[in-house]
Amino acid sequence: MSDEPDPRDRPWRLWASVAILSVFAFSVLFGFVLLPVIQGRGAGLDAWTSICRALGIAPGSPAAPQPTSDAKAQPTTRVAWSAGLMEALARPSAAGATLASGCAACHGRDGRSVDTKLYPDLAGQSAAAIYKQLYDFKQGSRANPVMSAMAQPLTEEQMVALSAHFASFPVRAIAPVDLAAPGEPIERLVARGDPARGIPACNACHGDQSGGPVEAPRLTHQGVQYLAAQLRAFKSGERRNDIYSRMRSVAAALSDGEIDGLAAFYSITRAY
Amino acid sequence: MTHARNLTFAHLWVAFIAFTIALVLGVWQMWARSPLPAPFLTASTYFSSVTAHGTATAYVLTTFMVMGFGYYVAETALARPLPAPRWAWIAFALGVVGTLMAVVTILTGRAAVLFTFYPPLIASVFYYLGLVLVVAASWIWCVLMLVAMGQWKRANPGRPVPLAMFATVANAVMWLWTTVGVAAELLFQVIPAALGLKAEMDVGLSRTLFSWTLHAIVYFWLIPSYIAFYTMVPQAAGGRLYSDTMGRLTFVLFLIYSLPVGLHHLLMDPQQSNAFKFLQVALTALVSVPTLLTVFTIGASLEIAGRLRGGRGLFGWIAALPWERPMVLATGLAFLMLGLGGFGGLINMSYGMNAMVHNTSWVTAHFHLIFGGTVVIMYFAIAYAIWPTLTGRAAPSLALQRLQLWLWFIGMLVMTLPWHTLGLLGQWRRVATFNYADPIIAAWGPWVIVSLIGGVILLASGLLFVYNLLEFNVAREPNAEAPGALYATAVHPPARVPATLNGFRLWNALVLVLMVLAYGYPLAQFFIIKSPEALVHRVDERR
Amino acid sequence: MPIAEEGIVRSELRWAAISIGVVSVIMLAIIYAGLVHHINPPSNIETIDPKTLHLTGEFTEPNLGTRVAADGQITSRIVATQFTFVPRCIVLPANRPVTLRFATPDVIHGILVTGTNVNTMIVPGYVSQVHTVFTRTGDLLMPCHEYCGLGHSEMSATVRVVPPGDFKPNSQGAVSCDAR
Amino acid sequence: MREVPRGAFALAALTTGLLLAGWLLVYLFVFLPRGMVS
Repeated sequence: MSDEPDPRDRPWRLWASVAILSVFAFSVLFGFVLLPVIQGRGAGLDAWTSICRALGIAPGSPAAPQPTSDAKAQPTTRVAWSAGLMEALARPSAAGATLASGCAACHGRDGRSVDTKLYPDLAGQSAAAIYKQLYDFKQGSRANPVMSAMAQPLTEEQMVALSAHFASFPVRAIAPVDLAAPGEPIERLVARGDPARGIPACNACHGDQSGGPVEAPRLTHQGVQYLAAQLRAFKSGERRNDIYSRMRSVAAALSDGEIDGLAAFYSITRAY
Repeated sequence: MTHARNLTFAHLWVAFIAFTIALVLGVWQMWARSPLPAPFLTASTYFSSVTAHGTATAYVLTTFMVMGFGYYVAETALARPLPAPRWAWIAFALGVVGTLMAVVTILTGRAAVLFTFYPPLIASVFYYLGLVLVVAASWIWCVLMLVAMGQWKRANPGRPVPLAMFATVANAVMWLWTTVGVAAELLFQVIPAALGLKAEMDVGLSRTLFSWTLHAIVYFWLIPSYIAFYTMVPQAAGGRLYSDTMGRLTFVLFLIYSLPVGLHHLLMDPQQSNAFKFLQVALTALVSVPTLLTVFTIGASLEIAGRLRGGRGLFGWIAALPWERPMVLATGLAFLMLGLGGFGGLINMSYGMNAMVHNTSWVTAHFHLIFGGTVVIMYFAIAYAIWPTLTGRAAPSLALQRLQLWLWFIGMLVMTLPWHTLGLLGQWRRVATFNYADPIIAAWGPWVIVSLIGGVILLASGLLFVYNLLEFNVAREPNAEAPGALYATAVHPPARVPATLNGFRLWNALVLVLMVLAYGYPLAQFFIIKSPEALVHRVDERR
Repeated sequence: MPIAEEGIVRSELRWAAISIGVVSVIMLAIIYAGLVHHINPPSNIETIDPKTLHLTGEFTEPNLGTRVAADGQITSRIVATQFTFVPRCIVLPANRPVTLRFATPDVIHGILVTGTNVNTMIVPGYVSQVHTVFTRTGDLLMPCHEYCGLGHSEMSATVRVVPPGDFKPNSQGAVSCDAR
Repeated sequence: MREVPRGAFALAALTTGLLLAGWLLVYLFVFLPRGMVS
């Protein structure tokens, strides 16, 4: 480039550097030192603590004491999610197939429930959803006379293998059931929820492209009675293994008619 | 005008098609969130529409406008053919393919993550690859601009680079600096997660990387409008540019101060410390200086024009200005919107005061006024000014052009003024359906309808703009002016300009120093404290 | 002969000085708010693993909502999760310093309380914290103001600010909306 | 154009003054009454 160093440039270079360094010095003086120290004095913090907090080296605000908590952990579910677990759940394995024979009596060999009124379909269900329910049955966060006993002997690796195995099956084709069409208010709840009651759209979590919570199960292809029974269990609080009472707070706001309507909607809907 | 004619034509038409789509979606969104029932409304359609509206305006309209106008300036201001036009067409193709990839993924509802991506929400990988292609296209454009300036300087040793080209290259240098942030976030975090290679992400790091890009990108959009202010408006008004040196300094100040200030988008984030937020707020305060300088310099240039046309007294020159010319009218309206939007911006940037307005409609009003208002109305004015050169025909009807500009100004004010009040009342952003049964929200209903009316006026103005461009094809009189005639001459045309104001070596060094000081620790902390990662939540595949 | 070049540069530099002066007044007002009213943005570099947030002590379900600690410090802990706040209604006294702590087990959320300066993003991996003093009483709206998925529009909670006299914690120091 | 453009200077000063006054008004009468946050 043809810009040889030109004596007339020196002032520009000088002024530019001075301007920037002075702004930086001003900000460091106030932002890093004066503001934290004076604020800290008001909150009974020594200068060093408040400067560390202002710099983000220590947690807390330089202007207020940090609250403490000695609460004991009482989780509603003990599942500990991790990247490794999610990757394992995405890989079906042979071990899962052999274990699955024990579940065929109710859930069917390929995950298609022998009686959809009582036992949920597992074929094509989200692996994370199956794993969480198995884990909760084993830990007692969710109780069921049959499933609690079935889950007890399983190790975590076995539960992962079983979940990945059933999730790998294609979803059952919908048998033509002569259920009455659920009607517009139900479809509005599914697609838009009800802001007045703070109910999010069901498909915000259960829909296909929703990006909702990791353990939210697929609801399509389940039996009408099974879905309605689970919703009522959440509403009564009999079932309480949903993390941070997500389903309990929604179910509590639903009327009985809506519970039956939503169960009917999802049982006859192929893909949503 | 050799290669640039078709290149500029192609780029600007892609930009204005994306603009029209985004405009229609924008008005539907305003209808959807108003108390009036709107069709096709579900959470999925609304947030896919917001993603499309943002992607079309922030990535497609702007990048193609900057590239198209850059090619036009490179050929007409430097008065020499564009180097390597083949690469310019390759870049154009990359950009169009990338845009189509992004649009298709959004339309199939597999990219409802909005155009600012909210990791750990992850969309289909094709949405991100589409945006990477558009950014890659813009990088090729940056190289072409640098090469064009380098060739010109070798052919004209010692002479100052024409201001329009100097500003375009300043924009290209700033864009190369700023895309480092979003490129790092996409290539190292978001795309690996979208491909399923990673099941979790460091959200604090990705937000900080995106903030690196988030402010300088708005100046990347803004600089073509400022090029018009400095080089086309004084000429259109019949005056001279008050100070060429100050023009160069303004674009250099934009390059330096728009980069190390991204944290003012994260003032309400827990993972960045007070100290570095304060440092970047102080630097943000300096970003308003080049804009205030521009207000004075362009004001002085217009005063020269006004006096030449017989304007008397302190403000008599204002009335004497040729307001019937679209470029002059657009500038007046643009500065009014810049004042209102700038007022909103001063409050957004004020450290603790940001808590009053963060993620409320106040912020939406700020960037619609400055980007949607000042920047886009100057895009219209630039299009009206260069269309005669591109089509070889004179403008058929200035009256329709002026009407379109007025409609855009009025629509923008009617839409954004209620948003300021709603923002202070607490109306939050990106909402598909408001619960108008709630007493606090019910009070907002009438204001939302008023801003919807503003949106409808903007739609009418946007469609009239496209009509005005199409009308050139049926116009009969040939275009009179030469392309070079658009650029203003300064009161004192610079014979010699200090090397620092003719190249970017010093300014790149200062930007590097500032970025290390302002973003060094804020980025390093995520590797020092080993911050925990969040599970990926995919929005593109079956549950 | 038009105005001399020095005259132009001098007027521009004078205007630059005025611009920097205006901007400095704003910076001084910001510093004043920081020094006198102790106003800061809600920074809190306190990491917490979102994937096992529900297994921790502080953010376990029974410990959420408003608590008055032994030393009298009033803290309200709220979990922001896809598409509800837990609890959905909290009680806080007016005119007394209170602390709000937020955490998210899944994606980015954010809150503002209408009519107040309480505002913070809630980022997975960090505990968000806002110290404030409520100056007005009544049921204030606390919506999630950051896009967090398709249920974002319905995600909202209530902050019930009561006069200090009506703020009566129970034996464990807890105060909740329905109980009061 | 013989002397400094006083009209542009006055217009710019006016708008900048309005901006600063507006900022101070919002700062004093909207922001501060909403309570201390840190």
